[in-house]
Amino acid sequence: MAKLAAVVGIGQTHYKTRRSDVSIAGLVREAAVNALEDAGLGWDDIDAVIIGKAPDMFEGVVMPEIYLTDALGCNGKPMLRVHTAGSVGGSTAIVAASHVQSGMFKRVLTVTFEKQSESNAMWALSTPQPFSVHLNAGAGGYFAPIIREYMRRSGAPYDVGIKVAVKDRLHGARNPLSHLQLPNITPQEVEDSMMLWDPIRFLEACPSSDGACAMVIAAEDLVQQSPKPPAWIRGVAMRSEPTMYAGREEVNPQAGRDCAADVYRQAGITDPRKDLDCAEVYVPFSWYEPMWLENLGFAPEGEGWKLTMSGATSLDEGGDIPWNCSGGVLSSNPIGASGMIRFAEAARQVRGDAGDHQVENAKLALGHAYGGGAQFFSMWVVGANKS
Amino acid sequence: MSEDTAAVTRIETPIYLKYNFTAGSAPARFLARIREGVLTGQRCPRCANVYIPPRGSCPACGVATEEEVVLPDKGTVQSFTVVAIPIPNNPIKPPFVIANLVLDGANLSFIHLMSECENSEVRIGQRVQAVWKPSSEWTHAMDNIRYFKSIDEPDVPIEKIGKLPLSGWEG
Amino acid sequence: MAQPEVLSQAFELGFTYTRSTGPVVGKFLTGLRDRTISGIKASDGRVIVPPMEYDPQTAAALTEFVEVGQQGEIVSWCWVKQPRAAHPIQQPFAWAMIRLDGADVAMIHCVVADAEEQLFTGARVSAVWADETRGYITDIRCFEIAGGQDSE
Amino acid sequence: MKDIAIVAFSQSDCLARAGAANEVELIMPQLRAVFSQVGLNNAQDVDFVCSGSCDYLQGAAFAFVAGVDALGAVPPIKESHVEMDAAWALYESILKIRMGQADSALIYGFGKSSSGELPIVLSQQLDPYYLAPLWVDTVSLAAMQARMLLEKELITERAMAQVVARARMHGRNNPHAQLGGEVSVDELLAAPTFVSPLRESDCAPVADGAAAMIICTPDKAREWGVPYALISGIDHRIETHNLGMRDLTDSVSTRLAAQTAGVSRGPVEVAEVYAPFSHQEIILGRALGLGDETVINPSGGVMVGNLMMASGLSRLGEVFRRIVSGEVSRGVAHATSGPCLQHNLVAVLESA
Repeated sequence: MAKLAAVVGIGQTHYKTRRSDVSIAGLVREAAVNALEDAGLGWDDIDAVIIGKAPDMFEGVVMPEIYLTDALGCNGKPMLRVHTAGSVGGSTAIVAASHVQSGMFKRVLTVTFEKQSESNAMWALSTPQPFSVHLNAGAGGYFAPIIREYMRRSGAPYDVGIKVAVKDRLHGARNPLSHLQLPNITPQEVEDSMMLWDPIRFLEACPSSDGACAMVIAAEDLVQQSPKPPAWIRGVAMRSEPTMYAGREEVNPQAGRDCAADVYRQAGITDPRKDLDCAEVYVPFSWYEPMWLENLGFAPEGEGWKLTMSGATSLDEGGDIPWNCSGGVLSSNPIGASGMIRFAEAARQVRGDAGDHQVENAKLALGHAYGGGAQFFSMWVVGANKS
Repeated sequence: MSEDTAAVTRIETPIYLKYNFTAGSAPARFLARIREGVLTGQRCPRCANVYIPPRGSCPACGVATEEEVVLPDKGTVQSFTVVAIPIPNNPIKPPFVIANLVLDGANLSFIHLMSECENSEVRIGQRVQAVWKPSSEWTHAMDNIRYFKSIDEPDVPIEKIGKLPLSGWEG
Repeated sequence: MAQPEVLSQAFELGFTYTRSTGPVVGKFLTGLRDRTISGIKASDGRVIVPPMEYDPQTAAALTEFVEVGQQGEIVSWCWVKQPRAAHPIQQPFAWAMIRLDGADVAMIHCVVADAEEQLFTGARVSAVWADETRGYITDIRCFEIAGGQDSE
Repeated sequence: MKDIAIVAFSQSDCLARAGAANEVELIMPQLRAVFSQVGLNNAQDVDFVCSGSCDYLQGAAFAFVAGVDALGAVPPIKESHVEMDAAWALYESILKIRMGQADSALIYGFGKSSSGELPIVLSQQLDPYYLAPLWVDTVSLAAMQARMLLEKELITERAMAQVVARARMHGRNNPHAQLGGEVSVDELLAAPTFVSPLRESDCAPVADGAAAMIICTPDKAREWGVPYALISGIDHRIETHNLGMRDLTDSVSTRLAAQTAGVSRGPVEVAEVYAPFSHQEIILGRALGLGDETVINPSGGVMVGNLMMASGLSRLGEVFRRIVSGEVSRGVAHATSGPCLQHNLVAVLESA
């Protein structure tokens, strides 16, 4: 059986368009130092470091753990680099947790980052290779048709995405680390923003950010050594399926449903909307909130948008199941770190340490990440209590 | 020596690497035929689904696809988006339609351009046909099809998209 | 089933990167632009050139800069008979680990010499500056064997 | 701590150029081979899958995503990926088994290095401010390491050539080897240097290909009714990136990992070490504490074919094969990453 483990320290950087004041090492270091300070620990207390980020081409540093060894105090320690596309922040947290849950390590540091502003490699996601169709329309070009199909199936009104875009930016305005600070955003403003990939408008899409996120994960017997309340890891799950295959359900991917079922089973969750106090879910395009509400079992199929429109996912509207209180990916998106920010923000909630975006008395929270063509999923459930 | 006296805070480090790309065996067979204007999919020996362009395996079953199936250049819109932003290194001017299209006899869509249609009239289930470049310009590339255009055939019901026979819709 | 023809095509994977340096790397590069070379003191007092941001032994952030000499000694080297297209020098040259005067840790750079025979471990070399220095590691165009010739 | 059993391994031939084979086509034959060794159908029959690859080898982002198409991942599977040699994918898989979330795992690694100029591609692993902009290639870094050893009289050029000659000799019995055959030390030494003091023969030939392995709990291995070898210890350590601050004549991280993995707790009959340069095999032999009783690289090692991103996993595979065949009962496998042996993994394998 898995050994009990908990998050005892969390560190993040400010998320910004461009962190021009630090090197790549300086950026990851900042998050790592913040996590160690939060955990009341020093470099010598760490047994291993697990880092994650999206493709190396974003920074043009091949296998960057090689160069980042010294910034992360790793000389003489084990170091592992995870890469599972957009879900990598989540998978990295899960791999880090497995170091402790396996009983092989007592305390690990995990860091994810992206310093995307350094490159023009945004489009490295689909570099033009010979013999391929050069139809590089970016991530939005891939996901827009899937969103359109969701709208058709569910009959959702056109403004559901607008509602989410406003809600997450209002949440983000409560979070001083958030990249976008838009406390006065209005639905009209979102609706009037440029249509990028119909039906995705500019303000319905995530920004591109620099930033890093780190956590310290400790074994049960060492949790007390850190001063702040722990976030106990109550379940971890990952699922993958191919990008494309005949008959693939792209709107409501089976990999997501299976992954959620697995993590809920471990955490003893039977009704996610009721049992969880809040969720940090990877929503890079606003319409993915209603889609994931269904995929993750918070609403019946075809009715996720009703939950969104009712205000159930809004902190400002006093919703019963707030989603993305930190502002989510729609407010900050350092790609390689985005998944881990979801996991860390879920942990902040159950530690009662989420500042102005704290959900009152949160005891159980979901962290979620996805990547590739919505084909790689990683999730964890963290709690204020061990069980 | 530079006259600049401000501290150095950023440097330009371009990274250009040369590679030689070799197409995989399954894609190479597909590309060799499209050079002659023929669209060939590959059928999974296990689930019988037909994939185009083929990538060497049935992703669902994880087995090699070998049997080749010549497909018509007619198909159906599975979904689409109207792209309003210019794409770097892409000569196509916005707004343009890119669609997930599935050819008759195939079971998986691919992304391609749509044109010769009103962007506002593009719809799921719409029937389309390839508009090819002049044969003198054909190479080993899907780009031999310049785009797909709308054709005058009744729309395909949602549940039939991706499941049509080679003979097409009501064909 | 017929064997397919092998379809190959050259392509270039290229991106520009604008790297922000942060204070430590930036200070070193600023020094290069001004034709000085600086190192940084490690936790154990050793001087590291180019300066590392963080100490490999203690993980401490390093801050104490020390200017070092522009001449030094070869600690190890290799001779590249056939330079690769990406290399900074396109005639036979050496890569070397060079311990600059006042430094304790060797840095890696290239050494230009007429022949392999001119190089040996322990040889004294001096920095040759680029005509225009802009704040890059390549502001040091190369090193060359010290003495004999004018080494600026 | 749960014991880990290796039950299957396969690797492709080491090809200088795999030609018309994409990622999926490189991987699939190896997956078929390991599945058939155990009697499994596809990735649905194991609890976890983890792979290792590097986008920059073939110059395409998300190379590993295509790999998923070889698995039969419908319904969805538990799967992960490291941008490292697959030996580290094995390490991640072991954690999964030890934490109780899996009883079995499929691991694979693949790479098509022939697409690019590997030593230059790898130069971009180096410090992005001080070293990568100089384009210092990895062969040159290794050459400076070799010179240090030679000048400190820790090795001789003859000893390096002996490593190569022995590897080629062993390679004759390795059906996947790219190089193999009888070559005398004097012949090797007669050749001119390439990047002095290294000769071309001191450098591993670059190969395209893939390798795959299946591991599980011993209970599961017995249930499957297949022979297995046990991983009795495994550890990996990284060192500072600053080559000037490392003792390049030693491999401190290998020493550390060997100690934790328990290499010295019994006789080492064979050792498969990932030494891309001849002198590094000598460094590693010493760091692992190997003596005359150990046969080093009976497969020929990477000197007869270096499957980037899979060679580390293959080292474990080679020891596994020798244990289940009854040839030996205890051996050591090693994997490396980074310039001049910066990051090292050591595993001890024993007969069940």
